[in-house]
Amino acid sequence: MKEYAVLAQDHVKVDALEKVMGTAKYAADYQMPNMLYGGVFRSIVPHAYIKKLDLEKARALPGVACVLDHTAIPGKNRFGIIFKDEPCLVDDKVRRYGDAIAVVAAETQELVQEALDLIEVEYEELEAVSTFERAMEEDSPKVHGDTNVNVTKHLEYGNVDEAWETCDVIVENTYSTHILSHMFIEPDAGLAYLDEQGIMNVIASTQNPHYDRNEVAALLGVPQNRVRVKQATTGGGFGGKLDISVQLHCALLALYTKRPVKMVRSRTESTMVSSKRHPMTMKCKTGATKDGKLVAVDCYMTCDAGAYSSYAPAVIGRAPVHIVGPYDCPNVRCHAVFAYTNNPMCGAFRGFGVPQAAVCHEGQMNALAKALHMDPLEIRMINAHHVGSVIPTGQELTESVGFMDTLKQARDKAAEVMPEALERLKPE
Amino acid sequence: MKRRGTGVGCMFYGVGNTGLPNPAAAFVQVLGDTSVHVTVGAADIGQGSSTMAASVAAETLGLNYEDIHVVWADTMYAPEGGATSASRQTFITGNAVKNACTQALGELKRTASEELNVPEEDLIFRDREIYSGKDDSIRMTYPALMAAMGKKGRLAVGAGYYNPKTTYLDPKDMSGVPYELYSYATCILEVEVDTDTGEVTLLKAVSAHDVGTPIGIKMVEGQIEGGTAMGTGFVISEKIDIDPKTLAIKNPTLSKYIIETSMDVPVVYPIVVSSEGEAGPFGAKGVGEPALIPSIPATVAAINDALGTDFTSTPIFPADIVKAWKEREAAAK
Amino acid sequence: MKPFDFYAPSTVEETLALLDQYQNSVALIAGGTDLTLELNERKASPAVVIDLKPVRELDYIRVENGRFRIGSMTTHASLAGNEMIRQHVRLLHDATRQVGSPQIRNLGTIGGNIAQSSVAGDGLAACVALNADVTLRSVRGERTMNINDFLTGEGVQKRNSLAADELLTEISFPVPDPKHTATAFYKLAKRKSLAISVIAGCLVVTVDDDGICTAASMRAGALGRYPMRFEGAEAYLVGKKLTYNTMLETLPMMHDQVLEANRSRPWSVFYKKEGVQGVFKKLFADVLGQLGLEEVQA
Amino acid sequence: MNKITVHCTVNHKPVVVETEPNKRLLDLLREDLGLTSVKEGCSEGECGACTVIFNGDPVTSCCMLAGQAEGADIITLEGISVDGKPDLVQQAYMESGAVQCGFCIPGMILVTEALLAKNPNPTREEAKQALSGNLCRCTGYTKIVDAVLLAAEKMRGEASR
Repeated sequence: MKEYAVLAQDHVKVDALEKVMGTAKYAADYQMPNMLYGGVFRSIVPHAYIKKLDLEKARALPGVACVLDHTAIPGKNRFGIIFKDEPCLVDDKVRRYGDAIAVVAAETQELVQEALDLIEVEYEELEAVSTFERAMEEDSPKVHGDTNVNVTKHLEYGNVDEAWETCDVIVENTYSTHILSHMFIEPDAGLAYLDEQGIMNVIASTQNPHYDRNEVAALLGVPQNRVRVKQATTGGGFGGKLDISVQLHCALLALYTKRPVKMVRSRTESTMVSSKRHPMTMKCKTGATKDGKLVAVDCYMTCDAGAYSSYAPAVIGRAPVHIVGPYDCPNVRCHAVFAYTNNPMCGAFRGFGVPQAAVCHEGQMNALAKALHMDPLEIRMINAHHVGSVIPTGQELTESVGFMDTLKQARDKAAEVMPEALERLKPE
Repeated sequence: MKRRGTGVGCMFYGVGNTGLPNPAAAFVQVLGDTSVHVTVGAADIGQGSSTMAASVAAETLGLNYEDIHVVWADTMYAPEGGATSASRQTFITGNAVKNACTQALGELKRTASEELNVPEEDLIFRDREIYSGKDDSIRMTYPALMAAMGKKGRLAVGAGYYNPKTTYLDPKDMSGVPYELYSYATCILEVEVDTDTGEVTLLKAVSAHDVGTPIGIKMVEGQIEGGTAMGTGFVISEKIDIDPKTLAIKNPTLSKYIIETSMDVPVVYPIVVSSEGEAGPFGAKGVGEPALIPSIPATVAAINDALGTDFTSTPIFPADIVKAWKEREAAAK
Repeated sequence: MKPFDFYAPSTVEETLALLDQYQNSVALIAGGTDLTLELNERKASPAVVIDLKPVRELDYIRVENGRFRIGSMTTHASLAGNEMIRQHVRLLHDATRQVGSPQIRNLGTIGGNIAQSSVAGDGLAACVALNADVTLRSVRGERTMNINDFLTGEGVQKRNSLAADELLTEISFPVPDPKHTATAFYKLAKRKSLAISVIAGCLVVTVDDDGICTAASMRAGALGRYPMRFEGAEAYLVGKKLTYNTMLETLPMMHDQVLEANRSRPWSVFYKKEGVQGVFKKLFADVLGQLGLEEVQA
Repeated sequence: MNKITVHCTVNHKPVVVETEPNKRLLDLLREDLGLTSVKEGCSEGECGACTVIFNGDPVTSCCMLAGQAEGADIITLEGISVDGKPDLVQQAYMESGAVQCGFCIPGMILVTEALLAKNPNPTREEAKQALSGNLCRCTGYTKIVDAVLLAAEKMRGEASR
């Protein structure tokens, strides 16, 4: 590594001082004069038409500034990072437990709760689609439009079907990973207000302020330069604060009340409606020569993506590219199908499908090592990416491929700090 | 009975969005007193993108880290930063900052060249000084340079952006260039499994990460340590439970969704590996997500090694372990 | 949080008078680690909340006439940090030092834990295994009863004997004879701190000079509404020379009993019935080591 | 509902505040007193972000009612710094790279202060124990434990001077 004047050493992070002093302002810490509190009335059924929605009792409660449903939205009522398939407030049907149906702004948080308790709704319940398998059946209810297929991808490289003949060993396994939550320690929060120039200001806990700005502008039907989104100090995200949380609801309430509106989600609400990690099933067949050289990988990948797309198209685009792992393999196929269901929405979560893919490709490497009586580190070294490797999209890697060094340095460090553990890896 | 096991987990990770444009931009101005404003769109969620921006700006401009003030993630002032996702901000916003600083350096170099009588290409900007790479006795301080800039009515400003060199992927077979660069990692992890209760104790984890050039060593280590905690928890304790009727999340609280405490995490030995490349700013790559990934398969493998099982699904909870061990014992008989 | 009036009396007398006055509409804060959350989630809406923290006379740990006497407002942290408890009642020491978190242990009290009578109360399970007595007071007078009877009583909250006007003031049990009695606790949980017990294993055994078991108390919290008693296993051990192998012979009984009691919970019964054996193996090894009878790795 | 008047010491200054009893100590500190370093992460005493030092001991302020502050000595992160500058513990957190998103940091620092007041020379294991009621999702705790040990070292250095 080159000698740097500033890099590759340790400086106190630019935000460390305000964070250790307790002065860093997270979204919930903002207070403004004349500020209202906001809250969301949410569905407690997973799939239903709304037959009746009665907001009048809530509106009549003293101290309630406004109660709004989808009819109040001046602009677009569909958002989403890739596909615009999620409503700000439900207008056609409920697609998951926790869908936002109405929003309330009131003088105190306690009043918000009381107003929410006064909202009455009648549902016409539909069969809820709760598994990938059911989603793919012809007679299943459709969560969006006329198919439950959210996205499919197909990666094809080399000639997988012909490659099996040249393999000395083939391992075949089905891997599945589960649905997880980011559990950032700061629950989602934000506030919105119209400034003296009539610009809608949103201060929020977010990973994605420019995207937020564009969605707020679309919701309100105003130019993007009439909306300002400022990221508050954000208490972790891990992908869970890439989607819209309170930004749209706060802005809508601020628009109608002409007062600042703050929303702070409870832990429960935050976890309930923010995105989750995609659970995946990967049926994978991997072949190698007796020397441990990978010859072919064929994987069929399915996923229940939940009620809305969120980052599913990004996850399904990334996972197949990474399905072999950091190894050379001349023949690869990966077919992936993600489906809509009425389950919690899955989205971006640290790794975008690569953690799931890694459970599969590393499981297969270990299975090969076992079948060939090889050290799991050795089989990885034999196949490791290097400058000049070609990945299954046909891209040649031309620089900065430090994989072998990670293998060697990890092995050497393990020899130093956990020699018995390292010894255990050797084949019997 | 307590049994120990070791697992290996490796990964590679394409930095930035997959086969899609995902640019980010930065603005920079070196002020008259040599302090600097850098403005980026990138949201800093604690991972350190703003610190990264300050570091890259200081390195590029030849100033000190302390000279840089970063404004971030305010759409009123900051240009598009794209999402803080896909481990992309060090690579993409980092390059944007570097490009913006390089633009600002244009006038700085012209002025220094005039003042020192040294060709622009021979000038070195480092540690608040400007000197000739051929004869380092020919030098001037940054304040002197800024004073000269002021006299000549020149401003050191720059706007830069960067979009990774990728292609759209072919819808037929996904061929193309999905990412401009890749990060790599290897984790070796040891666990102790109690076959009677299914409890898993995470002992030690060595996790080596190729980050190209580390922007800050402790920042990279912090990602690896935190990622290892999240990755091991992925396998042994975390899971969203869904009510089969309402499809509501049954455990949305921190008492019921089990993330690791200070008593649960393994001892982590982070290793910062560097590699040579031109794509990232000074060769830097992302580590945010790579930090998480290898410990997941490593934990699965370590449990399998301890028990002689073949778990292929996550999570692996104590009940699964006890069940698998009983089956294994029954089969052995 | 729904509105309520707040009182913070500083003596037992004042507290009892308030309880007498407000009866069913009162909620007592013995630590707040449960009640405050219930109030905040609007799950509880008492008209009156009484904070017991200022009632200092209920915060004590002392030994009198061969019995430990523990005031109900003694925190988990005080119990865990008490040297006499650590030396003589490892069970209670180990149970209280693993409750929740350091912060929760600084707030939560043993009296609160017992009065709450929650399924996974570790302090409660330990006191049950110790066969403790509890003292309840009201303006009507004072009564002391065995904790088992306390738990099966039909009081105001249906979960124990406490009447609407009563205050749990003391927990007491005999000081175990260190030469002949050993106690042990094992918390099986989903993580190593901030954890709710999946199984809270409690064991008290007494042996004579020849190592013959003269008494055994085998309990486990979180396996049923109240800490489960393994009576068959206890009876099996009494009269036998205490060895690891003898103790292991009780495991099938425990397995069957947990299976029987948890049949209605098919998703958890497998782990509970297997886990309880793992937990008790550790407890057996622990007490045998303490008594100097046998060194076992479990 | 009758209002209550709470008399206590907050960050070394006497405070008298009239408030509603149906409020948590957390709300009293954040809303009535504007001490927003006290964070709400879980509302159930689980994450430790709302930790304050209460009569010398760390407690989770979401588990206490406002009225329980009567007569108490309470320290929040705002009461730690010295003349607006970070104290040794805060400096140690900055230097150790212990701060990522920062949401858990107020609780972590207060627990560290309480620990070091009682045990100026903790082992790594004791530091982990002390922090075991504070959840952090970013750091994996390593650098936070490093910070505790560094702070202890700094404080011992200062004491021996």
